[in-house]
Amino acid sequence: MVIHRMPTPELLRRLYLDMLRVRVVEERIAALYGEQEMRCPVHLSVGQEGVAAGVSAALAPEDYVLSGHRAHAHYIARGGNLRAMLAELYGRVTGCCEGKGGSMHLVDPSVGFIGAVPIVGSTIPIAVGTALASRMRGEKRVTIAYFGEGATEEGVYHEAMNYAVLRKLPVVFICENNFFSVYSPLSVRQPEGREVYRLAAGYGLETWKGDGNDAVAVQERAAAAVDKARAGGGPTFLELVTYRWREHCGPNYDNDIGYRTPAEFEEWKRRDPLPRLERRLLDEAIATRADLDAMATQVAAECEDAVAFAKKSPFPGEEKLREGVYA
Amino acid sequence: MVIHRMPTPELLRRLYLDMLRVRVVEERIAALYGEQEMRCPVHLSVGQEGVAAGVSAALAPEDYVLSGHRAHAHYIARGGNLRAMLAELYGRVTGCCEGKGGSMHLVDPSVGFIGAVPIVGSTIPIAVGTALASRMRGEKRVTIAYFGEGATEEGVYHEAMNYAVLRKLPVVFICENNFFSVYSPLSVRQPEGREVYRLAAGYGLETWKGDGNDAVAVQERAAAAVDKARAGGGPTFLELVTYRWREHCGPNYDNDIGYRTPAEFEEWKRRDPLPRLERRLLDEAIATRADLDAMATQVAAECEDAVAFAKKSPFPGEEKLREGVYA
Amino acid sequence: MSRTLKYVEAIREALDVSMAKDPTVYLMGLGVPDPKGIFGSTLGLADKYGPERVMDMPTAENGMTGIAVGSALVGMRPVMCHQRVDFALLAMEQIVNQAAKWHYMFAGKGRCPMVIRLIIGRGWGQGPQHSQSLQAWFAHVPGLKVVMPATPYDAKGLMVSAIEDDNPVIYLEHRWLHNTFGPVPEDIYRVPLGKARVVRPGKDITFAVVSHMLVEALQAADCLAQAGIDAEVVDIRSLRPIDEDTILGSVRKTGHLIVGDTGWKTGGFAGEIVALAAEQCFDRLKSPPQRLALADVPTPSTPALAKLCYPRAIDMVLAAGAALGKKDLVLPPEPSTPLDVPDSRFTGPF
Amino acid sequence: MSRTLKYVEAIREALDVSMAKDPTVYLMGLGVPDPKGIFGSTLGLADKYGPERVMDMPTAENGMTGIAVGSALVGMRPVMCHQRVDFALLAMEQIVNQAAKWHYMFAGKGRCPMVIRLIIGRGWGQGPQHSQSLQAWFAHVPGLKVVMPATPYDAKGLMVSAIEDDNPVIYLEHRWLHNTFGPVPEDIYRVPLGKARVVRPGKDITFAVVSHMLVEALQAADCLAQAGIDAEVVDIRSLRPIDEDTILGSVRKTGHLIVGDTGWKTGGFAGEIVALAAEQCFDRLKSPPQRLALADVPTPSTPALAKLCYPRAIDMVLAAGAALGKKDLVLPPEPSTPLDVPDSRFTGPF
Ligand SMILES: Cc1ncc(C[n+]2csc(CCOP(=O)(O)OP(=O)(O)O)c2C)c(N)n1
Ligand SMILES: Cc1ncc(C[n+]2csc(CCOP(=O)(O)OP(=O)(O)O)c2C)c(N)n1
Ligand SMILES: [Mg+2]
Ligand SMILES: [Mg+2]
Repeated sequence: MVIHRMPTPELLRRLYLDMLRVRVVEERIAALYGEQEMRCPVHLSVGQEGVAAGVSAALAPEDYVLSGHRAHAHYIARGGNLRAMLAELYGRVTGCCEGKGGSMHLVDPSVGFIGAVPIVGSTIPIAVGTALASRMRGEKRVTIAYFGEGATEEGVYHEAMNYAVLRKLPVVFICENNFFSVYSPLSVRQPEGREVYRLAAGYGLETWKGDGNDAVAVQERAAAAVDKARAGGGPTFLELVTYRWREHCGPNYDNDIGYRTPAEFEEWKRRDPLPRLERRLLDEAIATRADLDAMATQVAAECEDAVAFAKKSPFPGEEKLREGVYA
Repeated sequence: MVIHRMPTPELLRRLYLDMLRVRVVEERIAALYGEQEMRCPVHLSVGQEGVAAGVSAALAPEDYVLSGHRAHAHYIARGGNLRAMLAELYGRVTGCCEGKGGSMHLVDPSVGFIGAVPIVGSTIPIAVGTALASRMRGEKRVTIAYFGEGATEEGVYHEAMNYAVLRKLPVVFICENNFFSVYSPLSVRQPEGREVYRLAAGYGLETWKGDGNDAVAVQERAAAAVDKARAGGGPTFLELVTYRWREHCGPNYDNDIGYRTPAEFEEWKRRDPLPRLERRLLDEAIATRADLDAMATQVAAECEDAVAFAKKSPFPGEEKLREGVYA
Repeated sequence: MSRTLKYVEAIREALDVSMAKDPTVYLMGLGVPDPKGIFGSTLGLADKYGPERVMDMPTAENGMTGIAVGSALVGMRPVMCHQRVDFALLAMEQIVNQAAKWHYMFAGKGRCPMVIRLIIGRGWGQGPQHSQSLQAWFAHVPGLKVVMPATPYDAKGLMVSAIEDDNPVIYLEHRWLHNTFGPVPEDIYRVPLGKARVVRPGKDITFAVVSHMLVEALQAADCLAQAGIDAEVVDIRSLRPIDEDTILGSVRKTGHLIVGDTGWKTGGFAGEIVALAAEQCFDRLKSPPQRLALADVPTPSTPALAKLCYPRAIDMVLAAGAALGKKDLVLPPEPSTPLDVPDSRFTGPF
Repeated sequence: MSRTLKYVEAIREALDVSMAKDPTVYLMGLGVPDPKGIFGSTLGLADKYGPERVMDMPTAENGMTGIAVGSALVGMRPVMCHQRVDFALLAMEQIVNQAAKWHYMFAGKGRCPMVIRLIIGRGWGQGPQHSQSLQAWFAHVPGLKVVMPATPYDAKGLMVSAIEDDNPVIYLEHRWLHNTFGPVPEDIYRVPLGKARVVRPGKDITFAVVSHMLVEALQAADCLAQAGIDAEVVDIRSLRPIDEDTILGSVRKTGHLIVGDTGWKTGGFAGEIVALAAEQCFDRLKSPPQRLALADVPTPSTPALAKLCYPRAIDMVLAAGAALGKKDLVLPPEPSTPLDVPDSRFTGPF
């Protein structure tokens, strides 16, 4: 049950700014990747910004977030340190993992971003575990588990869902359905017509399927789910349909290699989450063109600052190699 | 969609005989176990005979069967060699695994009993794999995957279900819900009120929940499912409610140790699948008391023969130890 | 004050004191609160600490291990239990990719203080899928700590240390040790992770052993003593990090090494000890080091074959004799109980 | 007729000829029929053999491995592929409890002829969860066969043998070998499982290596030759069953052993080789055997640290020098490409 509230102007501006920040950073990474200084795999979130922005805007500072290989947007929208992220991609000691993780391992405990790792599905039970801890300690925290529709094929997803529902844990499952697991379409992985959120509903929790490119709708649903979880109402599952624009891993477009059509891509480009909200901001006079320009300038500056910081940061020294295998 | 057919007298007699055979053998094992000559764990099927009898009567000779730790009933009702089973429990070289497996590893390829192993859930994907092979070869075989409700908590169950439905494979999932995984009740494992078969239905296949102690009903549903699978209609999931009478593992009763009540057990004893069918056989004059006595005598003789065979069989010689690690 | 306790009682005491002093410690595992209480090792704890801290779980090893990992990352100290190592094969991803690496790969921004109890089965026909002894796997993984307590004293002391440690600790219990007795202090105490123990000092030959092989080694040492051979028995206890000083110190002293392992020989943990000795004590070795380990087959169920899989005291005596070129040996008596049970009280089924 | 082919092309050819001759052979794995075709090794096969024999799959490693096992038990010959060993951690239960044991534990009444291709990642920041090299785990398990082809010739020949073998064969491919070239006969041929290969005969010291370490060992041997040291390079190739005769024969001849491994040192496969040598060639060893293996840490992503993890030719030269007490060594030149790529054509990301 969701009570529709009018989003505040602040919220709409925030959603836009967060999406813009993700977009700008990701596009910048794509542009710089060819320099071969970011020497790690990158799974870009371009096109999928709506989910991260909407969900992040629904969270309280104390909440936890876990993610997978495609985590940039989740980290950025959650307010993860941008310098530390870029430095991590550049393999520098100032990176969030001191260079040990690379793009696929983002972390920022200061904003409750507990971690992202690239083994598909593995952070789903881990997220449920942080929710269990919150419950055991009587805290009011909520955990977000971000994952792709591919991850719902892993057994561990099933195990984690069952337990979250069994114990009514404060966790919200955010499934970004972008139709592909690498280059494998849904048709070779899941029965046709069987919706991801419907299978999830079988576990006995509230589910919703919606447009992941509508950040406002995502925020509304995510907020309802988070509030419910915080109030002890247990987990919710949101399937958010979206589309990755660039190749599965790397900086390029790959609509030509044969696993999907340029037409499909163009169709999704038309559903770009950013212009959509931009129009609304302008139409409803929540922001002026000048405001938007200012945001663009701000975000570009943040991005350049982070890149510059990363590029001038030192690499970890040899002493770091053996450090920290054990706590 | 099931068309209700009147079961033939032959079928009813067969169901009774199969249940009786399981019951007699299992009780005999329980009685003999204290001699400490069967030196392996045994998970007895007493009380659960209805499922095995009903399902087995629905199968064609070429069909495949896979099972788990509680496999005696499945093996016996399928027509697995009784001498080889008992000899296996006695650790003899004449056992179906030459003593290498023990009670938890039953096999009889001559009747399509591909194997049973005690890692919970593991034969579910294996069963789906045999069905995939049948499909690839254009055969009309159906595979039965037997497992307990505990196994539906394993991720691998989920992975196997998804694939079976995706590929519409000729496999029938038989879930014996006896409420416990060892001594852990359903309440600590699955959300209250969420039925096993309903979660299964989410995968997009036909499901049915029924009384596992009604062998006739089980046979009817299993036959429909098997026929459907054989005709290319894909998998079916049957949840069959039943109850194990004796301890999880071993020969004794354990209703006193605290995980369930003697009253619950007594209630289930009243639902014993055998007297129920016995009454019907007598009421409908399908068998006389003398017929039933003859069956009892026959089964007792088979059982004693198997025990005697096992007891007088030799143990495997030392040369068997290193034999067969590789094919 | 020290009493004689069973190994499982020592574990239970360690869990009890740890839970009493630290509210973040909790237990989870299939059957942990059930009437059998993991072979007795958790009995009574559910009553004392309640179902929120002594938890049963669904039959879902990988997911539940991940859930324990998640809770640990935010400050809890789970003690997870899988009743057989074999079942934990389902949980390798969470143990090896996640628990073991989180601290390092996030440069210290996450830590995973948890204990994973894994029980090694043996005897009474456990068979190929209920008696694997996979310590070699865990000992290979940076980020894991691995212990195999062999006595009640160590069972308690290592459990307390494992729970207090800020890393994932694999705690491997041999089913045949569960009902062994030994002195256990009442108070809380710690046996440090990473330290081997010279259980029996000697000068002629080194037995470096893990887990239940300690029982065999001590019996072998007694027999050897009767033949005038003074064997030193080192209980490795901690497989990762490993106490090279103690183990190799003994090898340097005696010049002869026999490793006793409960796992398969080929590619097993015993090979690591032999390799360390060969690399680091090359000049001091007077005979080829030997490995006595589990037969390289899926362990069969029937007692007739299973008994051939496990190295025993007699094998250790013979190996020592071979190393030292001694022929007149005193062999241990044939055991009076069947070889597929730890003692005569054991009547199956698990 | 032999041509020069890439390692991945050699694999593809092996798959192709095997599928052409035996209709029970099929391929399964996430991405197997996709436009990248497992780094090129399956390209074109879906077109040729159709989607029923060249199958994609859900992201579900354990279940899909079990499904492949099931099909094998009734007569199919699946070639399963997981794009990283690390992902296969999810499938350990099916591989180790089931595939490896089915034949033995059912006394020959089931057999599991299947190949599991596992790719070992390295470089370009793959990081802690995409570059593990867990051959030690597989080599420890009775019932599995384990190969690590190091050349295109062996890639094809071992794949054909693996597919024809009636047992589960773990086929470990190093990502850095995928684009290496070598002569490959056009016809079908087999490289037997269980046989090592003396790649470069020599008399002074033995390099026993696996997988990509062959590249390093050959370079090291060249350098040593320039300093008058004649190194014998043995490509172990088959880790289980292991060719003790060839490997230990070389050690007996040279008296010096250096093992090169792509996996972690502690508890790793190199230790098994050292242990075998110490046990069986004790009297012939003239210097302590040495292990050159992956650094005992979760392999970090940044090239600045990753480069410190991998033993290289220079390390092998220095180790040989130490073993032989030789100081005036010729060291290999610093590589002209960065240390986190196999060659200059490699520009990431996987
Ligand atoms: C357990 C595991 N299997 C396979 C992979 C390889 N892999 C990396 S990303 C990815 C795609 C997963 O798809 P999805 O969850 O839908 O996420 P998306 O990439 O679409 O965002 C896969 C299969 C992996 N990292 N982990
Ligand atoms: C993977 C795994 N986890 C745990 C066990 C221990 N175990 C043996 S039987 C069993 C009960 C499983 O319950 P269910 O599937 O309902 O079968 P039932 O015993 O009730 O017939 C368990 C948990 C196991 N054998 N395998
Ligand atoms: Mg996707
Ligand atoms: Mg049950």
